Amino acid sequence: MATERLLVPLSESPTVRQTVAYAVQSGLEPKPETLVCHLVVALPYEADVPGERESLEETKRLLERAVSWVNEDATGVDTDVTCETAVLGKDAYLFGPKDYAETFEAYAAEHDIDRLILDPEYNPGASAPLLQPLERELARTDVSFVEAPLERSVTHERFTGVASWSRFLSLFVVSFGFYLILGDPLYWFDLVTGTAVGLIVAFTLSHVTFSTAPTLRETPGRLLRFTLYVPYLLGEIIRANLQISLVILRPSMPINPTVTTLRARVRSGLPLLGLANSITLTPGTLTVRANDQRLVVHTLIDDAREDLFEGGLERAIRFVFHGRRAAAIPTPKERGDTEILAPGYISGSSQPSAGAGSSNSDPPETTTDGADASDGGDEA
Amino acid sequence: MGGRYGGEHGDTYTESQVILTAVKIIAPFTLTYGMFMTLHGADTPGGSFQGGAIIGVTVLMLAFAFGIEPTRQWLKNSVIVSMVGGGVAIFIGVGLATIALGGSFLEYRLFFTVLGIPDGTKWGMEAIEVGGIALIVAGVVITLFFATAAGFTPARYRSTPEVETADDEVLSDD
Amino acid sequence: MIPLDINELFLVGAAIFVVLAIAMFYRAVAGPTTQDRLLAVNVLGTNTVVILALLAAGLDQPWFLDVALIYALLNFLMAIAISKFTVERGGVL
Amino acid sequence: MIDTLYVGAIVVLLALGVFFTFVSAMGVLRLPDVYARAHTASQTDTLGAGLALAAVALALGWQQASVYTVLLLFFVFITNPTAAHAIARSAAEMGIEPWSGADGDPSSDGGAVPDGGEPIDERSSEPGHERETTEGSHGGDPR
Repeated sequence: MATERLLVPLSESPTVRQTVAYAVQSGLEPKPETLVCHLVVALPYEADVPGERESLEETKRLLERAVSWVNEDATGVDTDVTCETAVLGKDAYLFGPKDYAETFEAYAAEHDIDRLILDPEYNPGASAPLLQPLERELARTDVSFVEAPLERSVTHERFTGVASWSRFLSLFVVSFGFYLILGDPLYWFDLVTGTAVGLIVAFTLSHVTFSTAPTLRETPGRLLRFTLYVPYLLGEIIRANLQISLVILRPSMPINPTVTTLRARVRSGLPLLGLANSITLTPGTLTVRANDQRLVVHTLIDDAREDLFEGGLERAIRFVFHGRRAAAIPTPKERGDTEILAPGYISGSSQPSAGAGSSNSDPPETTTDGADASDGGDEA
Repeated sequence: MGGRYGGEHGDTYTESQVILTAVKIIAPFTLTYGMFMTLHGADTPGGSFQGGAIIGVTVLMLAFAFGIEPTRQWLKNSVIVSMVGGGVAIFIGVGLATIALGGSFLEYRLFFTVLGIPDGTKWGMEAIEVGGIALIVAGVVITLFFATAAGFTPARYRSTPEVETADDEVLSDD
Repeated sequence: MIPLDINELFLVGAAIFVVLAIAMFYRAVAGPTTQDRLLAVNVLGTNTVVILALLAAGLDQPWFLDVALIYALLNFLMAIAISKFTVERGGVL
Repeated sequence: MIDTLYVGAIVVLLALGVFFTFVSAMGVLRLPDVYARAHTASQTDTLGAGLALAAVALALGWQQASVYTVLLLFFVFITNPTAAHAIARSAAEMGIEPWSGADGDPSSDGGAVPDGGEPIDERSSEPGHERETTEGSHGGDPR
């Protein structure tokens, strides 16, 4: 009957409250003398975007709330319940599920954690579904973890939440507007059915489309800046297209394909899509992987590679999403966020069991380390 | 539950964020467009068959991007069944209504001549288009897809008994 | 100025696009990898969409555009579906 | 005058569209490996399609159909690079090496790509995976 120590990673999810409640309840079950709840928030790598301080503030608020929840749930219990809070990942870069799992493992080892309680809707800012891969990664570590057995029906409650109204409304407006563009805005039938369709679409997809709720403060500015971005992108596309056309139509076809990585300083989700698709749309560069901020880009000619390393598109994307202040960053080349990969990279990293690639597993390792080191120096 | 890509080397296989986000953005538009086409099936050559197909394809697209199992959880079986069932019910209902009004099956004209609804033909056809065809097509497309996908579900994703039997059949063949 | 019929122009454009699309069949057949074929079929699909749009303008049949939109959607779906399927060999699919 | 300009714009757009699609076709036929082909397939082709669609939209003028054309244009511009990314990613996941230019004739079909069918065979006959699946299915088997 010693001390029971629980690790509860928190995120702004619809089930975070229930997860905390379950953690306290299950922690009290073996009737320990003291129960220590380690409430941690793992911050995804957000680059040096202007909103970072705000997200840190939000994190603190979330932790405060969670502590109050624990105290609430632990009232009238003999056991001595204490809380420890921590923000993880400030000094490390959390990219994929593996990084999260390793961070939790390190924390658990350090604080002698008995169990990890996982929120079934755990989603720390990344837009990709993290839970299943995270579970798989955690299963590989020594940490024993439990997924809080909550009713999944809570997903329906999302629609009534205050935070969801903005998503619901904006998707309704988008859908309704699109419907009227397709149809005739003056015909009453289209207005009625358009409303119905907009409601259906907003109801079914509002939590699918928006991973973060749009806000009145930021979204209009982004849309405006996006309209400025489109002509720039078009210009880039046409310029690069002419370059590549000249190369392809020349009989000797002087191409020099290389695989490069680029650690882009944009948020995951929509900014990443924008950057990856812009890179792909610009001839000569093709995004092969974009799992996290680390893009693997295949470049066809040297000029295109130089353009990519100059980071014009990345800067433009940062301008679109965070305004002009965020756009003024050094080029990826200056930051040391670029790397030309040796041949054999692809089979070496993606197919560990393929045999052919196993001898080549070194280059990606060194690549990551080198980029990490220079990155860290840059931040400090 | 080690993933297939889970060696010591790489990260676990995750869905591509680019594809995921692109699908997220496109989905509302295709769904709206599908419903638009369905509702205007009677007066444009688009037809509600295509409309239903687009609605079904939207769900398929989400399933490809997010993974089959999460989508299956999101879209309950009962929803699909009620889609198809409701579609058939509306189709037959409109048909029988015209018989009840003293005509033959699906004789929309009677909505106008007997009940005096203006544009009766159009509304009758509309009902058939929306309910009868689009719902059925969308439901069948989704059902077929999930049924086919269930046959290939590997053991670790097994959740329901039906899936399990389908799984065994497929695997015992090889 | 020679009187130029825009509709004819679009039909000629559509014809050229058809020829270019046929060239894609070579890649679709020759391979050598699944992805090459998929790529070729994807380009073929994009060309088909353009051909449909050109025909819509050339033959003055605006409803071809509906078909083109659906075709574009299915083309996209096919690309992500097959590329996902080849990677996971039915794993998650 | 305006008419000539209008027709001229359409002709230019259409011609450019045809030109870029031609380049794209040449690229898909000539380039050495799947990644390089994806460059022209996704991008040059997107621009070609975009210009041709713009010509159509211009010709249709201010009516409902041109709205559809513009939608089609946007749709192609979003989906084409995504599809190319999906294809390139699947090629990378299957372990297809990019052609590095070190050997071989660029205009030959295979380039440095190992035999195309090989990765698939390797994957499906990969012992660990095979065992996992069969064990799983028979473990749950009541027989």
